[in-house]
Amino acid sequence: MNAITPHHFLVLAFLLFGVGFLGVVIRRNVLLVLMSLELMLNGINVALVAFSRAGANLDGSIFVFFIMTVAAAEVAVGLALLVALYKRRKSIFTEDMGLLGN
Amino acid sequence: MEAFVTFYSSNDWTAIGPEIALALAAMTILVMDLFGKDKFSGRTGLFAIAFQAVLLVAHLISYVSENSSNSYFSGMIEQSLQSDVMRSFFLLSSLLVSILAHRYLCKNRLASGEFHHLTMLATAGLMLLCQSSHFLMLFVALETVAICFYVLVAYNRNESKSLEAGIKYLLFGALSSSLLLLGIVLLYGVGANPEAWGASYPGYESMDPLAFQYLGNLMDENPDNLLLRAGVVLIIAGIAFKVGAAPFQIWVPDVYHGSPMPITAFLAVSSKAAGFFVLLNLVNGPFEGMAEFLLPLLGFVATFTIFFGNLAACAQRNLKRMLGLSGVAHAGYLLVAVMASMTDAFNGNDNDAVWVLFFYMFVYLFASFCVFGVMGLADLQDETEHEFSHYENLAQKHPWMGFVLVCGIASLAGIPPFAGFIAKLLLMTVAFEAKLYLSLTAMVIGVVISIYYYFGWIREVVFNPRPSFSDDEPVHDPWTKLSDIRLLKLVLIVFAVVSIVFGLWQGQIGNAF
Amino acid sequence: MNLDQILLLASIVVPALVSVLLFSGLIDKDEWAKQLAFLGLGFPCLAGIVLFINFDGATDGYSFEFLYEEMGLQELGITFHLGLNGVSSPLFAMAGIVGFAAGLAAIGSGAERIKLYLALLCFMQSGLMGLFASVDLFFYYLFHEFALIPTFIMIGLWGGRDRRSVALEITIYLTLGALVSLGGLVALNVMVDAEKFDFPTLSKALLEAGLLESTEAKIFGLLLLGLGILVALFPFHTWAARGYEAAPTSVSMLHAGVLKKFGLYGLVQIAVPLLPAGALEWSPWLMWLALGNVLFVGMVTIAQNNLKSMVGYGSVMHMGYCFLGIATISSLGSGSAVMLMVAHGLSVSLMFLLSTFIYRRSGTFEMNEMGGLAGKTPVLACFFVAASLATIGLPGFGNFWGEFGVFLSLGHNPEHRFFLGLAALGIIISAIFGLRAVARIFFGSPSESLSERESKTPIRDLELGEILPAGLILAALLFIGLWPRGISDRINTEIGPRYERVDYLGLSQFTPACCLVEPGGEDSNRTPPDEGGVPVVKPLSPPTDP
Amino acid sequence: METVAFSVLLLPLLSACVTLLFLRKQGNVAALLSVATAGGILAFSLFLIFAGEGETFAWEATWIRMSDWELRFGFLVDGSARLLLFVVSFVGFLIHVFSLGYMADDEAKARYFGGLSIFMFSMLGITLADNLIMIFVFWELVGFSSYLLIAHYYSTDEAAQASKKAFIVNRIGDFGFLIGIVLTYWAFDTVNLVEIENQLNNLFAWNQENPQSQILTPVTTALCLALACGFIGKSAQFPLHVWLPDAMAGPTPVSALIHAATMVAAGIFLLVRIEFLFTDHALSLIALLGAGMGLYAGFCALVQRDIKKILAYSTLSQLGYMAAAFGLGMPGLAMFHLMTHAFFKALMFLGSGSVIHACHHEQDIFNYGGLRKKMPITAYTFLVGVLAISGVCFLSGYFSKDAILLSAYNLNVPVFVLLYAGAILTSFYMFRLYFIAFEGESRSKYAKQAHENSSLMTAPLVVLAVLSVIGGYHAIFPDAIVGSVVPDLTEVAEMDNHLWMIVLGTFAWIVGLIGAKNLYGKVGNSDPLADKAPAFFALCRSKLFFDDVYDFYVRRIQDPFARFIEVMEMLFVSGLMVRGSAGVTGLFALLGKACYVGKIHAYAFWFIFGTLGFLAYAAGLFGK
Amino acid sequence: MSGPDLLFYLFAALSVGGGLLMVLSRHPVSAALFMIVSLVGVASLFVLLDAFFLAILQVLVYAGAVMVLFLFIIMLLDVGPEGAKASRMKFVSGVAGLISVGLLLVLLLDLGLGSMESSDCSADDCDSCGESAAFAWPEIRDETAANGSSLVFSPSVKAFGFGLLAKYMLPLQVAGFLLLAAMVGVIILSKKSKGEESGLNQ
Repeated sequence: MNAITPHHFLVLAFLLFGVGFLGVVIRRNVLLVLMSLELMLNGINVALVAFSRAGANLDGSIFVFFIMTVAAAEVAVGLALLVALYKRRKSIFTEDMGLLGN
Repeated sequence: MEAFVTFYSSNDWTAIGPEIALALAAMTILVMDLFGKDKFSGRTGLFAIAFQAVLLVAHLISYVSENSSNSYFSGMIEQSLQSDVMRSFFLLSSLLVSILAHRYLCKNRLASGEFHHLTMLATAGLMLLCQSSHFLMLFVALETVAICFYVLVAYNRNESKSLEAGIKYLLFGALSSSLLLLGIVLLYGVGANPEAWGASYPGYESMDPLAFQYLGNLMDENPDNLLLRAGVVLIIAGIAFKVGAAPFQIWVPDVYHGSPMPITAFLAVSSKAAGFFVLLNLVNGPFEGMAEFLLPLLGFVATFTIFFGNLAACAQRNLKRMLGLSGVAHAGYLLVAVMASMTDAFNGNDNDAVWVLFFYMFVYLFASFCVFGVMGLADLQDETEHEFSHYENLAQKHPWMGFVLVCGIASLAGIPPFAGFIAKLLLMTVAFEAKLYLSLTAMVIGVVISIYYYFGWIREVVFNPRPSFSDDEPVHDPWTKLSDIRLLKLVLIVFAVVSIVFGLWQGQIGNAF
Repeated sequence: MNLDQILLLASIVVPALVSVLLFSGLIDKDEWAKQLAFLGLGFPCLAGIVLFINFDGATDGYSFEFLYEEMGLQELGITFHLGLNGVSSPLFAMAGIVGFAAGLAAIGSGAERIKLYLALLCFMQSGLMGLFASVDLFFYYLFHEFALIPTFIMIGLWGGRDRRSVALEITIYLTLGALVSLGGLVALNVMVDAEKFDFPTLSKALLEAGLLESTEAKIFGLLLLGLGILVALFPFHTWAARGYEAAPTSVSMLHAGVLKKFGLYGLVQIAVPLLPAGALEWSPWLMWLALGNVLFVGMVTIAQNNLKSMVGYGSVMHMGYCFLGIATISSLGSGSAVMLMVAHGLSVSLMFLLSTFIYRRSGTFEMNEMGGLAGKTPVLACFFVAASLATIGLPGFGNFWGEFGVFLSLGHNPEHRFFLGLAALGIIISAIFGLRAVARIFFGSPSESLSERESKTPIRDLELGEILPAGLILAALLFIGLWPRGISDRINTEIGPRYERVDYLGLSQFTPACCLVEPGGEDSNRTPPDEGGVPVVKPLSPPTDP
Repeated sequence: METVAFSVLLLPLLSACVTLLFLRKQGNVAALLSVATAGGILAFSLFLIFAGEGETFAWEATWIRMSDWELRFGFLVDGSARLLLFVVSFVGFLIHVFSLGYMADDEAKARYFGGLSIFMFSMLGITLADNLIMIFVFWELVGFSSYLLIAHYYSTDEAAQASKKAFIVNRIGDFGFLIGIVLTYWAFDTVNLVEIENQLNNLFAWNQENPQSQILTPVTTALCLALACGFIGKSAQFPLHVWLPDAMAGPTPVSALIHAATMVAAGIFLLVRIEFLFTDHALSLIALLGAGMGLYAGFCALVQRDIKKILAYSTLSQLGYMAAAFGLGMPGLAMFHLMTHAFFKALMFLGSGSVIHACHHEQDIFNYGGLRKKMPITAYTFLVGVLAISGVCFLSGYFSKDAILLSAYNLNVPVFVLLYAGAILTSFYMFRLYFIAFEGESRSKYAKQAHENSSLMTAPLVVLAVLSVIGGYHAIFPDAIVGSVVPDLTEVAEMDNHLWMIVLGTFAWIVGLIGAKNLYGKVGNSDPLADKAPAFFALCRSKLFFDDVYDFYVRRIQDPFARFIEVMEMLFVSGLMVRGSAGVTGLFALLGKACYVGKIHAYAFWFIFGTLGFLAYAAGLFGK
Repeated sequence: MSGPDLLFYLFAALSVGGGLLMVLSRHPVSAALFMIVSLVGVASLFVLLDAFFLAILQVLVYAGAVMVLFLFIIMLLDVGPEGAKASRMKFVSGVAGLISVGLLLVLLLDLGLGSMESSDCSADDCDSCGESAAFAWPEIRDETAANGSSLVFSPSVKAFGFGLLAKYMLPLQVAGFLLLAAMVGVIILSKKSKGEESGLNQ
């Protein structure tokens, strides 16, 4: 693997991050917004691992570990919130979350 | 493996005694709830209040003795006098949050144990956050705080508004933390292998690429590396979300609006203060080499924040939103102090700007809790909709509460003889010495604009109410049951008095500047 | 700590204590509250007069100094430092007198919630006394704010028409001015890195290491803008008339009479002597704006029908003279400005007081609906005629000396003579509106509204309780008018040494008119002629720096 | 010496204070007190006049000291001051006595006499002052006291308006005076008259000694004209004369004292005091002004019906004579005429006062008639006054007036022509007044039942009549009084064609007498001149539209302009500047509020744009 | 182009494509499945980078636990596809989102590659400018070692363990508390309590 440089991984990471961001921006289903956030984190993970590999340094990989933990926790809380809200509103679409505003 | 003994050796758990104590107490509370009969009795709350009070006193005693800067846990955290001050700050504010929350929870019949559990965990996280000198530690602590806050904001789950606020806070929190994370990762990438990214640092192999110190040196070496710059601005963006600085301030009013009153106060005081302290640490630590690159950016952000917050607050009728926006404006003022601390006028160990920042944050804490405390006493049909009209003539109905509220507002507005004035004066002085004339102008104009809404509120509280023409049905008076608040009333009055005394006489504290 | 220092300190502390007592609600009877307020407001008056008399006219610098270091913020050089000098002691006494008169008016007025009213008044009074008594610039500003905030509250609570909006507007406007001037003070503090933040230290530091002229100009500009807003300099004057029209009497008296002098006091005491180069930079602008005060606002005043707003606009107009005097950048101008400040403070507060008395009798402020009041109330008529003539600047009242000094100082610099010509028109303008008011209110035949009002309740002349405050102020005015030395000597002791540099700079701008020389040369201050026989220009005395 | 001066000055002030403070209710006591004061003043000032043995005496004490401007409170009693002092105290005393009778049944006696005392105080102040600023101070004070006294009958709108007008018009004059003083101070570095004179003399001496290096004098025509503005305002010269006729709304003795004898003459006194400052241009200008005034006022007086107004206009014309005399460089003549004029004009005013008093405040001369039989003393003394003013030979008026005419004839012919025409007019309208008022038969019931007044009022008339007969022989006065005017008089006496002038003068008053006799010998209730020459009558009636012009200015220009300025302020300063900025702020506030739509997507866009901005900054798209 | 390169491109395409489809697919279930695809792609990229342990974690935690949780919630709430309502707004926001995200990517790439250019041109041998194949991945030794304050990269799980328990002890504990907080939060948010009756009836 000598034609592939960290830059390729960086570009790939940016692409994943961007795609996730796109999802956050355009999807109106909160579930999918959460998934897109996960996708962004995955992009970051890719970059992190690539860097740690390129720098022969383990800290990055360990960081990935923590990121996964945090992501899982966030998702759990988010889904719980979502369910609680769904019980009241019977909807998980963002345009229905307009109680707070102005 | 002997290679790791160095790491073990620096794990000194006593260094983070208060945090550990908080965590253990948090779990104790859970256990109490587990075996308690009635979940809604305030036992846990009282326990939490008492414990935190004791802890605060103990910590105050402890840190006044030693103030040397030293790092533990193989560079994860680094303690200094400043971080100790911040720790006491967080302890104090969480104590107050617990006091406010006690009445709130009893009134709304919400489970009290978990609330205090999460509050204390969040506080512990904040305390670690402000000591962390390693990006991994910073990230983990930040996320701990964030997760606790997600839950706390949505804590009043009988209210859809509260839940919605929780969702919003969670989504944007996650978004901003992923931005922060991307920034960290970029820094890590350059740090782990500088040559690959156009940077250079001799002997980088033996350095921890996530430690503040190494990254600081790296940036000093090559301040105009594009990837480093990208990482730095992304990290700043992530923190700007925490402190509610434009253009990432947009979530503030909604979340403040929906969340329970004590948590609004907690967000307004602790989370913002934490963000500012982290920012301060970063721009004076790792990002020091990039000061002249960051200053214009921060200047723009500060100006934009001040104007946006004040102007948007002028048009608000809902007091919680208005306070949120005024908090945004205050974030702008504090950013000016942060900028001042970066300039050449203030490099060195005894950084006056930093102490001015601390003074301002403490004053802000006192004033905010005066205001939020009194607001929390009002019982409206809808907890979240505080209108100006609800405060009509409060000064005549309950002179003491009116006094406290006016003191708080005036201190926020920075009117002498209240402490807020001194804080703003110091801020102006510092900004002058740092030659930040543009931001200073913005600040002055912002303060003048802010007088509009603050004074409008005071007018409602103090001046005669306008004649109410709807006399067919009696308007609901939210100030009827203020009987069962002995302790709270006392605390609030003490705060009001404190914010007056600081305005008139700073004594030794003043000499710190 | 001798008696005088105690008096000085007490004149600030006593009203504050009284106001705290009244706030705390320990006093339940209104009568006691009134007597307490009488004490709390009478004491500063007494102290002011005593200190004014005790003030040694020979020594320059500060007397009765009182210093407390441990306020905190020593890093910024801020200390609690009281004292009086030649400029501040007349103003201090004036503040005491006007405050006492305002207090008497308030006690006499049947305002509801009188206790709170008196408490706020006492608070304001302590701020006013402190403002003129403080040597430290920070406390000079802080006391000003102490006096300012009760103003807002009292306007908001006891004000007249649309008091809520007026209170809001005046609050925002004045806060802007206060903040800008605070910025100027902070700039001064930062730029001149003196170890203390009071007048003597600053001036010493500036003498040793002066600032760049551009810096001086910037700081002076800030101070001028901020203080100008607070004194209602021409484009920023609109708050004044509205505020005074809406405010209750005592507040208008204290604010227009005393509190407004804060800005001019700052200019005379701080800005001009400390930053003469900057002042020189700005003096043309200031001249024009002050001219706007005199002429523009003067014309507006002529057009007024409401007595109170006429008085308000008139006070704004006369501020223009003070500004002109200051703008001449000369000791004569500034000294006369101080004199005018004292006299104007007395006369304008007297005008407000009397307009309220008139209101109590005629039930309106509209001058068209009054008329022929003199027949019913001769004493009131006498007072009002005296007050308005004092405002017009009739000799025998203090205002005359101030205005005349200002005109005199304007005549010195040939470039200022243009302004002299225009500004002197003001004496005609003020005569027009002053005498019009007298004629409309008191002369002529009684208006039908007045007579039908009298048919209900007989209109009585001033009672003793009303004559007392008015007479007090009038006596002070007459004292200044008949024996101006009593004040001018005290002013000289401070203005003389403090303005050496200023005069030097100001004189160096032009060659004064040549003054002729007797060959006998019997008077000494002129040098004898040289052989060429060209008349000797009066030499510019260069400042004698220590 | 200065104690005497002080007591002269402070005595009236004291009595005024006492009156206004304590005697407001007891009018009679106040009256007596004030008359006694006048007597005291007379005594003291006579002492002051004669004790000085003729040479000037000055005394000073510092009054105010502001940086290096020092004003000293000082007295300067020289010849002209003595003259005026004599006139003021003497005539003032007589008029006080007269007032006792005239104001006997006035309810506001105290105010009246208090005002008189204040007036005496300030008038004496002008007389004794030794520097310009002091003169200015008392100058304003006489204006104030005249304001008070004109407004004595304040309940009548006429009085209210007249008092206001008098004060304001005087203020206009003082405006110039003030500027003149300031310029003088900076030109000479002092305002003391003596010092200024010394400086000027030194200067001229210097210029004569070495003509090669001339020093140009700091005195300019502008300077002395500015100072002369004070004179123009105070002694009601063109164009500020409009206030004097209206000022007749006050009580008649006040008109006699203030608006005929003393205050208006103070303007002339001022000119005489600063005479050394004047340049030739200024002098000739003043001469022309005065002469023109003499003629113009005559025409105006020709058609008046109000007896006091007629006298007022004649006062104007006589003041014009004095101004002309001064302008001809004969200040002594001016002072001399001032004195004689004070006598006969006071006499006539008091006479008119007694007539008015007798006729229940009826002032229209066409409602009088035949008063000579009813009140002979008044009539004859009045006749003496008429003869004197119209310059009948060997009466007081003859000497002063013909001296002026003669000098004008020799020095400046156009001035002479104007003055001579004025003289003819003077005798004409004076005799007109006399014939209409005192001859013929009574034309109103008041006039029918009129009767002679008490001796309190007639005694001053007699005294003044005697004086206006013999007052012209300056030899009879002690040199201490008229010493200052003698040089000019002798100079005139040495001029030629006296005889010619006697003829002309006699011709003048005889023409006037005959014209008045056969025009007004027997009149009805209407002015025969109106039927004979209506156009001329209307023209004179209109007083050349001066009042209309002023009225037009006030109504149509000043007030609308003031209102316009007020609107400008409403619109721009308080509207556009204050409200405008507030409005803009509010607009932005609404804008900021509108950002909070509450939609997650909209908020997400804030995040993405923020990130874009930050990254763009990092990429250096914003410069750097 | 050798095999690993091909693999890289394959897996990259897999992950990005999966992500894109997830973002664009209308039905949540299919979106979740696409998400799993992209996650697996990422995992295999980890394998390419010799981070075997992380790859395992990725598959277990993400593809396993998290996505199953997602799917479970989707089933629980049986959310259908996003309705076509507010389609215009959706379209506008979609376009705006595309544009802005495109800009974001352009900026990020510009920053990343810009740094690369500066790197090559800052290097001494300018012949290597342009072609970035000059990068040599450091060879890895299968042993756990620490170099100074930094840990040496190694694919072995042992290194992870040491790193976590030695150097990152404190963060590990904190993460534990983080999970505790999350758990408590989830419970408090979703369990029925007596307090809820008061809230439900509105």
